[in-house]
Amino acid sequence: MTKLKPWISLGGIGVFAFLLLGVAPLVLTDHWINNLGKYCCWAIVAVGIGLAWGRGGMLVMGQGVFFALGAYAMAMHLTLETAGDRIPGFMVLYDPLAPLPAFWEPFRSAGFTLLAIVLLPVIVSGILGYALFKRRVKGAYFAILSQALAVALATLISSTIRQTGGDTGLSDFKYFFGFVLNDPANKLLVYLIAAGLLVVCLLAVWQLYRSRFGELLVATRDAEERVRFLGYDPANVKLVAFVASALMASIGGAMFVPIVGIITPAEIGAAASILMIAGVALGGRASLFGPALGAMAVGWGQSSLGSTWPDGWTYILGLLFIVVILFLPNGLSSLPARFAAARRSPAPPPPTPAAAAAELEGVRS
Amino acid sequence: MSTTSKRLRTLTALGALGTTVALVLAGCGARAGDSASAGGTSAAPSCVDTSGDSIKLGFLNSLTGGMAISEKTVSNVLHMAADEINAGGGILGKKIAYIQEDGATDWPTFAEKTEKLLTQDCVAAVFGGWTSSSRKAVKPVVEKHNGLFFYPVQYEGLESSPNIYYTGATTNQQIIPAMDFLATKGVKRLFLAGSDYVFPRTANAIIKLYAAKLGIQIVGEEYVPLDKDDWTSQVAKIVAAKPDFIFNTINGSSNVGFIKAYYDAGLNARTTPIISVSIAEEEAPAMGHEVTGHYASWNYFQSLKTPTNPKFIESWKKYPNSSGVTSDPMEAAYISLYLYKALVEAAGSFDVDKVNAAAKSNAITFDAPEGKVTLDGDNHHISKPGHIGQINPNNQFDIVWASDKFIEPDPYLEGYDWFPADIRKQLVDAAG
Amino acid sequence: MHVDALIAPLLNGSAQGALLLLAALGLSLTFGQMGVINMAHGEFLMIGAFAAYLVQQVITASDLSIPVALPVAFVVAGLFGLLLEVTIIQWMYRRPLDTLLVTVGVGLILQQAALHIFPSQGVPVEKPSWLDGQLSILGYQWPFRQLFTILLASVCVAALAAWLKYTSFGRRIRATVHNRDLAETSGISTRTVDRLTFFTGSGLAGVAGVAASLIGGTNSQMGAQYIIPAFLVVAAGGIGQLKGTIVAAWAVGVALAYFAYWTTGSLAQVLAFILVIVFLQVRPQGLFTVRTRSLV
Amino acid sequence: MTDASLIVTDLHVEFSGFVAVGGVSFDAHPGEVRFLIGPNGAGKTTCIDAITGLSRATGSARLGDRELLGTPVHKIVRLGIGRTFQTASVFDELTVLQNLDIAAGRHRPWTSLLRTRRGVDPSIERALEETGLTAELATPAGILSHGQKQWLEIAMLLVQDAKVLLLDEPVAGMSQDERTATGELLQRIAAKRIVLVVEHDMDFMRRFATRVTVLHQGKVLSQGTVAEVQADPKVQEVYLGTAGAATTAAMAVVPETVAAMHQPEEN
Repeated sequence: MTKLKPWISLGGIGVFAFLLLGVAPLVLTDHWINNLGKYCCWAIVAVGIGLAWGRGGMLVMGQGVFFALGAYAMAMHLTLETAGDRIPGFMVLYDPLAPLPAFWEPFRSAGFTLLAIVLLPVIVSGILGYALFKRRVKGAYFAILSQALAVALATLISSTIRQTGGDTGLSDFKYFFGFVLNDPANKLLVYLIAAGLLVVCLLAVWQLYRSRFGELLVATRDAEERVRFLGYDPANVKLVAFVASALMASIGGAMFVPIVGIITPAEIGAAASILMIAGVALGGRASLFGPALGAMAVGWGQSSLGSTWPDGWTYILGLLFIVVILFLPNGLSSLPARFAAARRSPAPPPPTPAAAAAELEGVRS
Repeated sequence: MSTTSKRLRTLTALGALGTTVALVLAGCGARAGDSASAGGTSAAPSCVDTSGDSIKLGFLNSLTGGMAISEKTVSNVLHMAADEINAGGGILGKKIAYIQEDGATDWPTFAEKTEKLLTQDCVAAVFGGWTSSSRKAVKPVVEKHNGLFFYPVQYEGLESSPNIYYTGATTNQQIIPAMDFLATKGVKRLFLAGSDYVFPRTANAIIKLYAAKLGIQIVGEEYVPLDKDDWTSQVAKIVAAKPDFIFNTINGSSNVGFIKAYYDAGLNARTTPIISVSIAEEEAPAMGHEVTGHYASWNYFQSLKTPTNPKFIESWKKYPNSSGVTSDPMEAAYISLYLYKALVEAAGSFDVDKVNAAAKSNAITFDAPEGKVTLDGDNHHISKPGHIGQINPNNQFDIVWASDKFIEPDPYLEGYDWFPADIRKQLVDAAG
Repeated sequence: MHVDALIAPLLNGSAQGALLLLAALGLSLTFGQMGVINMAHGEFLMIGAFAAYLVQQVITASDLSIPVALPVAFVVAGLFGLLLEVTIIQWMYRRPLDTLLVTVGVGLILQQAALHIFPSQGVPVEKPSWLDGQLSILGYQWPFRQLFTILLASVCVAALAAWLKYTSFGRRIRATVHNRDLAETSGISTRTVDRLTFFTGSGLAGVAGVAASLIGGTNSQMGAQYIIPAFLVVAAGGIGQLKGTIVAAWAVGVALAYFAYWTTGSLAQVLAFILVIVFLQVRPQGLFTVRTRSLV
Repeated sequence: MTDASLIVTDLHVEFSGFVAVGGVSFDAHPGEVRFLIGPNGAGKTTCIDAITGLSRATGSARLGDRELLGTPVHKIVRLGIGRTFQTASVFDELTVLQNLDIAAGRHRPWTSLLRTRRGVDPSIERALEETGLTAELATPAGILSHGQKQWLEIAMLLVQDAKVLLLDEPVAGMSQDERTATGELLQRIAAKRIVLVVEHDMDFMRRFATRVTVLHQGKVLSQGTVAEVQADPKVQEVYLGTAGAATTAAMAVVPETVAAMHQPEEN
């Protein structure tokens, strides 16, 4: 049974990939393909959050920072590609004669951009994570600090209009690595890349979860001190998960840009960063598919319910946080197991005191 | 061992599948150099259904999130205009069936909903937006699908699009009249206070250029993030700079904090008046009595004496969920729907290209509450009267200054020699 | 540079710090003493501000209405806090990190409800006339209103400290915080203590809301701008450390004011946040801490 | 395995002015089951915390020629010092095998972390046999009995290849049979290792201790064999006389609590 389980998951990924890459393009309209692409980007971010928060216990409330790194790297490249040899329009007004800011220059190169999308979040999250985890900053502190960083970055971008486009952000991209973005065929290509990356991220996380590292990560989440007394440095264990989740957020951000066509600080600030968590909580933070499916469900809810009943959607989103966290801390994906358990024995499983104590420790100290 | 190789095979197969699909598609898609793609737009034929006795229009406003504060009113007034037009027989004999969408103060959502309205709901035109970010999110989408978007808020100009109609003021219809007014007041020392985003930064860049020409000295310039209310630190700098007027481009509730800090510091409307470009009849009540005596530059005020204004105010006061007062942005939104009606009726068609062709006549007008506005068919903005109002204790504006005639829209400030030609050229080039 | 150019940020910053302190005080109580991370704290602050507005509708003389509004806001926001504790928080004491997310949902709902109930542009809260005027300090005209914020914060701190230290209830709160089981076996009803603590913490947010309504706009979005800075202050001060919270709030306020003076308002926000983050990297326990035997 | 002894001299630990351990010295050698006893709040656990780097301390704690004080926790562990906690802290969501696998993991290259486990390590099999947990291999640790959890902890120390085992109240809450089994287990594994047990249970101590150190209020009260210690009048006084239980106990756990509750009369 336990031997079989990972292979069932792999089969699940296969079915998921088939639906996303094979079925969806055939049955959905261009508009819904584009929407699905957007949900895929959020799902990629969510898979990372699931890894860091669900398995690693680090409530990452500032994934907007890494989302921004990928998104802006991509958006700068696309902006330059669209502008050609000219300086992007929004920069002209403030200082018509000044050259392109130096940090924009390398983003002319497609190779550098792709490298930056991968390396920037790794470097930034590596430094940040190293500093925080070595100092044993965890629990609520870590959550609040990461959120504060997202707010700070959003404010910084809003106020540096000439360098970053400010609060109106970067938009109006014509080309995507040489492909005309307005062409529906190319839009589909962009979608397929995003969906493909989501599948790759799921595969990576699947392997990570069943590896020894996955076990060690869960152990670190539940009893960090105990892991330390086994001779590991929990900071390193968490760091790896944190960096991986930052990388996924960056990839999600990078694909978000050509699909949605605009990136602004509002997509990375406090509210956006929290919304990224909503789907993970809904789907099940520690499960393999939960975060991705949850994020897609929240995205879909925003698209459809937000249309038919906008006020209601905000209330639903609020209630979703409350009800799911209160009654279903492991999300919807824990429902089947709960039903099965309820059928077998009426008594619910007792909460794990060790985990609670460790968490409280994390909050207090 | 066998399981490992099996897994590898699965992975390879998946990868191969993905790559194949991508390559096949890449073969179809247009590339940057393709001649066919030169225009960039290869929009599918419009799906707008004009066969029935109704026509679908889309309204796109933030009904939730931070901007709902302002945009709910715009949404309401659009509904009112639609009801009025329907009562009068509709557009080309077709009743408006509007679809209201929520932009949720989220710019990608604006893009998504615009695309939904244009391609799923097949609306003939989309009305709404408030922030520049929302407009910039919508712009590529309407251009791609060759749709129409009517934007009702005063903005920073330096933009035009064949698919967007701007019924709010551009800078030469709001900022420049305000500066002209200051010049008549004999202002010598001006302080610029704004929220830290694109509109105030751009407006102030223009103000500085024009101030140099008018001989007004800019004695300071301060910005605070949009979502911050506390202005105490910046007001201390204003006090130290001793300006004789303050040009206020602050937006949203940050205005309340600004006015409060301003009074706390001992400044008042007699010694250091403020002229604002985003405080209207809607916003003033939330600021209490402290805003009395200050000025605002708008095209429309509720207190304007025009033939159509009383009826507009009357209808709005009776309209369900109305705020009871009329203001410039909502009036501009009201104009936008009527302007669309006039355009369609001149074109005799809902077809976007025909509507745009009809606009070229420069003869599309509407008897708006602010006066008879005329559409400029080239830049898709409308002529507007410039007005300066002074806020009275009832939170209404006494008109203290008016432009001598309707001001023609000039988003790229081509008629103003103090605006550097090289900047203009670069901006026009960049806009493509 | 004039003297007032140097003194102004110090004084303005002290007032900003006082407002931060008011916003952080309730958090310090609920987060520090109970381990609950209440992200709806900003919305409780908003509730206090709206309560001040409603009081002004009844008592139109603003000279009188603000003094009346302060206790009213405390009770109203406190009752909302109590409601939150009874309906949701009490089930979650074993999962402190999850309280953070639950209260995010509560905050969302409260914001949207405020947007429905009150005019969307917000409502005016009039300043009492006895706050008009300035105090001249070394050539800088220091607004009375800022002095009032500082006084209000001082009174709240003093009242809270005295309450915790000298009343039996305060002692029970501290005992519960330090050792729940022991407190329970000593006959303390920890349930009552939890509820009262949450009531007080939320009520303090209401008081902060009244102060905030005299500084900025009173609308559905107002709470959002205080929550993160307030949390940073609590964290930088050290958990459950009143004096730490005071020093941290003042330091952040003054730093903000000087940064705003030297750079721009936006950059000041960014720099202040980064300052606190770096500080917490150096001293993860905050300014002041009590070292105890680790309870693994 | 090793001849190095654990030697603690003049250990001091202070919490915000409260002296938890005030100058404690003792030593422990391979082959003996060393006991550290004392009433609640005597500073027993704090001594272990100090040795394992969890609490900051002054004085000296050496394993062989390595000074432990000031060394980071995980490095102390890598020197071969392992410990358990009062409340059994195993990874509840993981199976017994996974728990042990993690404990055994630090000798492996880091690349092995990214791979999936195949088969069971011989060292894990030995530890399972030693502690009698072989049948529970695939059981999630969270549903083990209390005694089994303690054994799992000891097993984890064994696969971790610890030279020094510091056990904090390993038999608390165990049945009589489980205690006996645990005691015998300790005697077996002590043959090649240093075993230091913090205990309350006098009966258990009498049956299995080789040598005993009695702590009281942060100081060493008495030291020697079981018989010697039991004959010490000071020890008898502490255990039979002023047991003042609750207050003393509380003071030890969290000094502030008492301060808050019983101001200002005692501290």
